[in-house]
Amino acid sequence: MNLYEYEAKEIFADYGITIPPGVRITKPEQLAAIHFGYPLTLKCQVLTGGRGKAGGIKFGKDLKDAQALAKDLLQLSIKGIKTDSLLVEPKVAIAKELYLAVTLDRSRGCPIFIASAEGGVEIESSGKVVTMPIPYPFHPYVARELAKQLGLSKKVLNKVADIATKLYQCYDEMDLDLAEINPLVITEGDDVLALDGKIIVNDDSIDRHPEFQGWEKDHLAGLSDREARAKMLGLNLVELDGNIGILCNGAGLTMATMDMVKYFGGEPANFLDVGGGSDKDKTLFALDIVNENPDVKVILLNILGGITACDEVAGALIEFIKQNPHRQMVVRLRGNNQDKAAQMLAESGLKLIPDLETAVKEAVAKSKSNASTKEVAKV
Amino acid sequence: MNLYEYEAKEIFADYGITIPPGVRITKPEQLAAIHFGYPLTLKCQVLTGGRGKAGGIKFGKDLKDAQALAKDLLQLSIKGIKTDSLLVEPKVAIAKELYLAVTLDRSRGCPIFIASAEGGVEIESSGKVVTMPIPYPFHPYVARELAKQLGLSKKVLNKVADIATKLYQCYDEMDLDLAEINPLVITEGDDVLALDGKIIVNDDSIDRHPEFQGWEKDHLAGLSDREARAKMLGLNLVELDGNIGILCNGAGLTMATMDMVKYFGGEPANFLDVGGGSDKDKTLFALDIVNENPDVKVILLNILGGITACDEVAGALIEFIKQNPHRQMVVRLRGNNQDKAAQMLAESGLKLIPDLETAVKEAVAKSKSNASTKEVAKV
Amino acid sequence: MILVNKETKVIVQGATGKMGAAHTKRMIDYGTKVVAGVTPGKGGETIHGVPVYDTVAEAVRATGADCSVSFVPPYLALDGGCEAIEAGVGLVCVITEGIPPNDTAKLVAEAKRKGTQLVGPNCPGIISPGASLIGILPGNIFKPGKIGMISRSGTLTYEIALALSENGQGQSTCVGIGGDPVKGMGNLELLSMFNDDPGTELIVLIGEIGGTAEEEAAAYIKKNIRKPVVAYIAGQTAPPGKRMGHAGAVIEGGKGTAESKMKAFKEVGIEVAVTPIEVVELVNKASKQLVSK
Amino acid sequence: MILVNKETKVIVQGATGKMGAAHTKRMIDYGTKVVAGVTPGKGGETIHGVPVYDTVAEAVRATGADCSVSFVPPYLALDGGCEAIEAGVGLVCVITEGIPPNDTAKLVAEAKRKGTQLVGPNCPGIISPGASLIGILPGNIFKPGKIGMISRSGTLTYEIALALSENGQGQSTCVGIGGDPVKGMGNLELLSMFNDDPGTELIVLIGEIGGTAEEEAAAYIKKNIRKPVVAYIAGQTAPPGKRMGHAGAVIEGGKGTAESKMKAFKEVGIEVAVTPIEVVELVNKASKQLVSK
Repeated sequence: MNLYEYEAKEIFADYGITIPPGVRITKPEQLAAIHFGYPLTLKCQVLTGGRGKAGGIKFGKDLKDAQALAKDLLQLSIKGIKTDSLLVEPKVAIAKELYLAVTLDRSRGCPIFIASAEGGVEIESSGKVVTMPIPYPFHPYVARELAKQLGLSKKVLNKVADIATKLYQCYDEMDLDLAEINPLVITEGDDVLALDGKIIVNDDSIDRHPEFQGWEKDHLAGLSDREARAKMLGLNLVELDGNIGILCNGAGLTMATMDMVKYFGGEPANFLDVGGGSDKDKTLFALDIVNENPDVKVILLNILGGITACDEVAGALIEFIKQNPHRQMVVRLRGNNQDKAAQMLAESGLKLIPDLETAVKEAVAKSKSNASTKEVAKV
Repeated sequence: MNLYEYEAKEIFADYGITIPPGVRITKPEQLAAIHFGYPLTLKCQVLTGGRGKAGGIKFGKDLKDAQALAKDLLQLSIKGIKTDSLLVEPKVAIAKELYLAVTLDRSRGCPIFIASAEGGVEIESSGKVVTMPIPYPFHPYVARELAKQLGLSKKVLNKVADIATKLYQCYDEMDLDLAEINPLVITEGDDVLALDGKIIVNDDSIDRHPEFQGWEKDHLAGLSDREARAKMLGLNLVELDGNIGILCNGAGLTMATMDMVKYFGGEPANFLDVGGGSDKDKTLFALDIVNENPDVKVILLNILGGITACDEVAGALIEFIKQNPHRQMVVRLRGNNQDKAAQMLAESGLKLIPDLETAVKEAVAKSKSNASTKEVAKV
Repeated sequence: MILVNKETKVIVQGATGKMGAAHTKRMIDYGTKVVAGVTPGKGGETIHGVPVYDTVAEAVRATGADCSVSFVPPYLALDGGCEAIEAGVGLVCVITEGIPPNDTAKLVAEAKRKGTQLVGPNCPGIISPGASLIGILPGNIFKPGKIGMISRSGTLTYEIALALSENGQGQSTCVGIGGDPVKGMGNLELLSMFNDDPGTELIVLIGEIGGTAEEEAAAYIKKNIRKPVVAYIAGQTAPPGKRMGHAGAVIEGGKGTAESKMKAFKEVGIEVAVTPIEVVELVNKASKQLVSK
Repeated sequence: MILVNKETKVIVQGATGKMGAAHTKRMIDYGTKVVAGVTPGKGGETIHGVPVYDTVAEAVRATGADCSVSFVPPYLALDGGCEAIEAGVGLVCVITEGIPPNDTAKLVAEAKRKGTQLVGPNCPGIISPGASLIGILPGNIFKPGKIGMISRSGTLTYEIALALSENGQGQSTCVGIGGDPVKGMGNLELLSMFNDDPGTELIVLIGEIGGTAEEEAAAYIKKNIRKPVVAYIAGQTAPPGKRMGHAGAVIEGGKGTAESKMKAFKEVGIEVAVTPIEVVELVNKASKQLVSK
C-alpha cells in the first residue's frame, strides 16, 4: 500500500525524523490561513512517481500566485491518477541533497540501506549509490558506517546516521516494503530534514497494524476498478490489453498459462490466481470479475487440482454458466475428482479439456473467431 | 528503584497484562465512591516485602468495616516504612496461584524467567521453581516452553505464556531489574490475572526513561535520610551500626577497608565510595554526610590515588577540617602527588599515613579511646 | 534424493488447524513418518493418530524428530520457526503464505545462525517421491526417478512433474522453495545438493519473474554444476511493476524480467523451455545424451 | 601474559571525550600501541597524535587494530560494543560504568555469537606490565612478573598490586573483569588462560560479595587449574540487600556472602587472605613452595 507524501511525513515525524512544517489543503482558499511566508512550495499529493517532471510541484511567490497555482494543481492528473490534495510547505534553503531509503534486499535476504550523496529522481541510475545490509538485531553503528560511506563528516554525519537509524526503526516497526527520503536535505545551517517522503506498507502486514485499518480503499491508485475490487476481496487481478480472460490456481501456473496463450498467438486479458483452497463463492466472484471486462472474448479456466477438488470448481462453473449462458469458455480441469467434474460439466453443456496445450490452443482459436461473445459456447 | 504495587500494576496493564480493577485511596472516606461490591480487598502500598505477614492486607465485608480497616491500615508501618496509600480491589475467586518473574541471571549473563506453579511469599524456598534463560533476540516460544514446564495445559498454558511474553517485553523496554507477579492468579473461569505486582527499575537506566523522571525522590523507602540524600547526589552511602566513618575511592577498596576495620577490632559506621575522578565539592559533601552521623567517633579516609590526584583530595580535606576542627580523622593517602598532599595536610595539622594497615589500626584505636568527638585530632 | 527420505521424522506445527490437519493426513497416507503435531494448548490430543504437543521442544524430546513442517498462521510463523530452529530440528519447511517479509528476514537470520536448513515460506514443500512428502504437494502426481526439481511455484511444479511422470521421467526430490522475495534455501544451495546427490542425474529449475535468483543460478551452474539443467521461467507476459500473485513475482525498476533470466541461462548453455510442456522434451533430449555418454 | 602484549594494536572508542582523551595519553605514555581513536563526527582529527576515525570499521581497515577499549557513554555502549565486535577486533574492553544491565546482556550475547573476547564493562581494564596497558589502571603500580591477577574491583586491585610489586612480586597480566552483575569474560575463562600461559606461575583472584562467580571459580579451580591460587574476597562486613557501590556487589536472598565464597575456596584447598595485605604473605608462601618443588 503506497502512502501519500503527507502521510509518510507524519509517520517520519512520529519517529523523530525532522520534516519541514506543512499543511495539507484541498481548496486554494485555505492558503490564506497559512503563514509560512513566501515563496511557498505547493506539492500535488498523488500516489505515483514522476510528480516533479509532470509539473506537480510549484512555488507560489505570494498569496495570489499561490492560489492560482493551487487551483491548477488540484485539477492535475499525473500518469492518469488524480491529485488528492496539496501539501503546502515553506521553501527550504538547500545546501545539499541526499537519497536515503530502507528496503528489502532479495538476494541477501535482509533489509538494506540504500543511499546516495546525490539526491534526485533517478537514483537507480546514479553511480554513487551506497548499499548496506542491516543485520538482525540492528544496532545504530550500521547507520554511522552508511553515513561515512556517503562521504559525510562532522555533525552532518551524526545527524544523517541518526535519521537512518530512525528510518530503519520505522521500516521495521511499521512493516514497510519501502521507507524512502528523497531528497534528504542538508540546509545551509547544517540541519538535516526529509523534504520528500515515500512509504510503501507491506500488504501482508496491514492486518497487524491497527493504525492502517481501513486505509486500503483510499490507497488503490494505479489499479483499475476491477483490480481494486478484486484486491479488496483478497484476489490478485492484473489486467492487460488482450481478449482472453484467464483464471488459474497458483501464481506460477497462471503466469505460465498467460505465457502459453501468447506463445500460441493469443493475447491474455488478465492475470488472475484464484488460489489453492478457494471456495465456490470466491471462484464465482473471480469468474464474474473477468467476465465484466468488455474486451474479453473467451475465458480460459485452468485448474490443476492437486489438492483443489475439480468437482468443487465445476460447481462454481455450472452456476456461472447458468447466469452467463452466452459466455465463450474453455475449461481445463485436471487432478482430484476430475472424472466427476467432467460428468457434471457435460450435463451443463461444457466440455472439459484435460490437456493444457490443447486447451490453450482452443482458447486462442476462439479469441480469433468471428463468433460474438454472446454465442453459446456449447459443444 | 522499587515501585509501589499500584504503579507496577499500571505498567503491567499498559503491556496488556490483565490486572483486577483497582482504586488507590489515601482516606477511608474515599471508599464510599468505590462500587466493586463486597468483600473488598484493602492493601497497604508500601515499599517493602512481608506486607501480608505484617497485617497489611485486609478484607472489608461492608463499607463500614472497610472504612474502619482502611483507617488502621493507613497508619500502619511495615518494617519501619510508612504506608503511602491503600490499593482497593474486589476480592478475586482464586482457583490456583502461580509465581512469575523476569530478572537478570548473573551466572548465565542473560535475563531469565523464574516461575513456580505454587505462588506464595517464599518462592526461593519452593522446590518447584522453574527457570528459563531468555535468549536475545527474544521470541514468544520461550514463554510457552516455560508455561509447559510449569505443568500448565490447554487455554491456561497459552494465557500464561502470553502474560510471560508481555512481562518480558515490559522488563526489557522499561529496563527493569525485576518484573514480578506474585501471585499470578488463575480464576475459577480460567482467566489469568496479576493479583500482585512488583517492579524494580534499574537505577542506571532511569535517565533514559522520561516516564520515570522525578520518581526517585518518592521511592527512597528503606534508606536513612543521609543515605537518601547521598543517593540523590549520586553517592552510594550504606550506613551500619559502628562508629568509624569510612570514605574511600572504589567500591572494592571501600569494602576491603571496612573489612579491615572489623578485622582489627573496630566497627565501621558506613560504606561510602567517593568514586574515581570525584571533584572537591563531591568529596566535601561526602565528608559532611559522614560527619553528620552522630555515632561516628572517627573518620577514616582511604584514598589510593591511582588516577585520582592526592593533592586534590587534600584540598577538600583541608577545607573540611577548617569547618570541623574538632573532628577526629585518620587520613591514608597514597599514589599520585602523594608528597604534595602530605605537605598540604601537614600545614593544616593533619598527618598523612601512607600504609593502609597502620591507618586502619589507628582509626580503630581512636574509635575506642575516651577522647570525645570534639577533641582536636592533631598530632 | 536430498533433504528428506524414508527415515525423516516430521513434526507438523499447526497440525490441529484446518489446513494442518488435512495435510497431516495426506502426509501420513503418503508414507511420511509424521511423529508429532504441535499446537500450543492442544498438548495431549491426537490428530489422525499422531500425538499433539504444546511445544516443539517437547515434541522433539519425545520423538527425536529432525524435521518440522509449519502451517502456523502468518503473524505467528516467525515465532514458530524460531521455536523449531531452537528445538534443534535440522530442517524447517514453512508452508505458510503471507508472512510479513521482515519477519521472514529475521527467521532467515536465525536459521543461518544455527545452521538450520530452512525451506520456504510460501512454498508447497518437499517431496522425495515414494519416500517422504513434506507439505502440501499432491503425492500422486510425482513418481520416483532421477530428476531433481527446484521451483518457486506450486501448481506449476505439479503441472511439470505430472508431465514428466507421465513421460516416464520420475523425480529424485522436488523442492518448492517458495514464491516470496525473501526465503530460506535458494537455487544455489539446492543445485549444490542435487549435484552431490548420486540419485539425481538431471536438474529442472523452475523460475519466475522478480529478483535475480535465476541469473545468479545461471552463473553458479556454469561454475559448479556438472549435471544437465533444464530451466523454465514463468511470467514472460507479465507487465512491469505489478505483483503477479507471489509476493516475489514482480518486475521492479526493469529488473527481474523473464527475458533477462532466459538469456542468462542460454548464455551459459542451459536449455530453456518456452512452455511447461517443452520441459519434458528438453528433459528427454538431455536424458538421451546422458545415456549415450 | 594473556590477552594483551607489546604487539596489541588498540583503538580507543570515545577517545575525544574527557576521560577517553586523558587515558589515551596515559596508555600511549605507558607504551601501549594506540593506533586509532574513534568518535563519530570527529573523523580526521587527532588526539595526542593518534588519528581519530568516525567508525570502528574504518579505523580497523586503516590500522589493522585487534583490540578496542571503550569509554563510550553508558547508553551508547551497547551500540559501540557491537560496532567493535562487528568490525572484527578480537578483544573488546569496556571501561564504561553505569551501562543498563540488559544492554550488557545483549552485548554479551553478540560477543559470544561472534567469538569476541569481551572484558568488562565497569572495569579498570587490562595490563600486561611493561608491555601493554588497556584502560585506566595506573601503570606505575604494576611490575612485570609471574603473577596473574583477576579482579572485580579497581582500586582494590591497585592496592594489592602495589603491595605485591613492592614485595618483588611482579605480574604477568592483571585483568579487571568489572563490578557489574553481568559481564564479559569471567573467572573461569581467565583462570583457564592463566593456567595455559607459560609466563604465569601463580594466580591471585580478587572477588567480592554478590553472585556466585567465586563459588563457581572454586569448583573450576579444583577440577582444572594446576597453578597455585590465592584468593581475597571484599565485603565481609557488608549488610544483606544493599548495593555496595558496584552494581554487582549485593547480597540477595542470602546468596553471595563473603563467607560463602571464602568457604568455597577453603574447601578446595585455596588459600584465602583476610586482608589485602595478607595476599602478599600468601603469595610469598606459595612462591616459596613453587621454588622448592
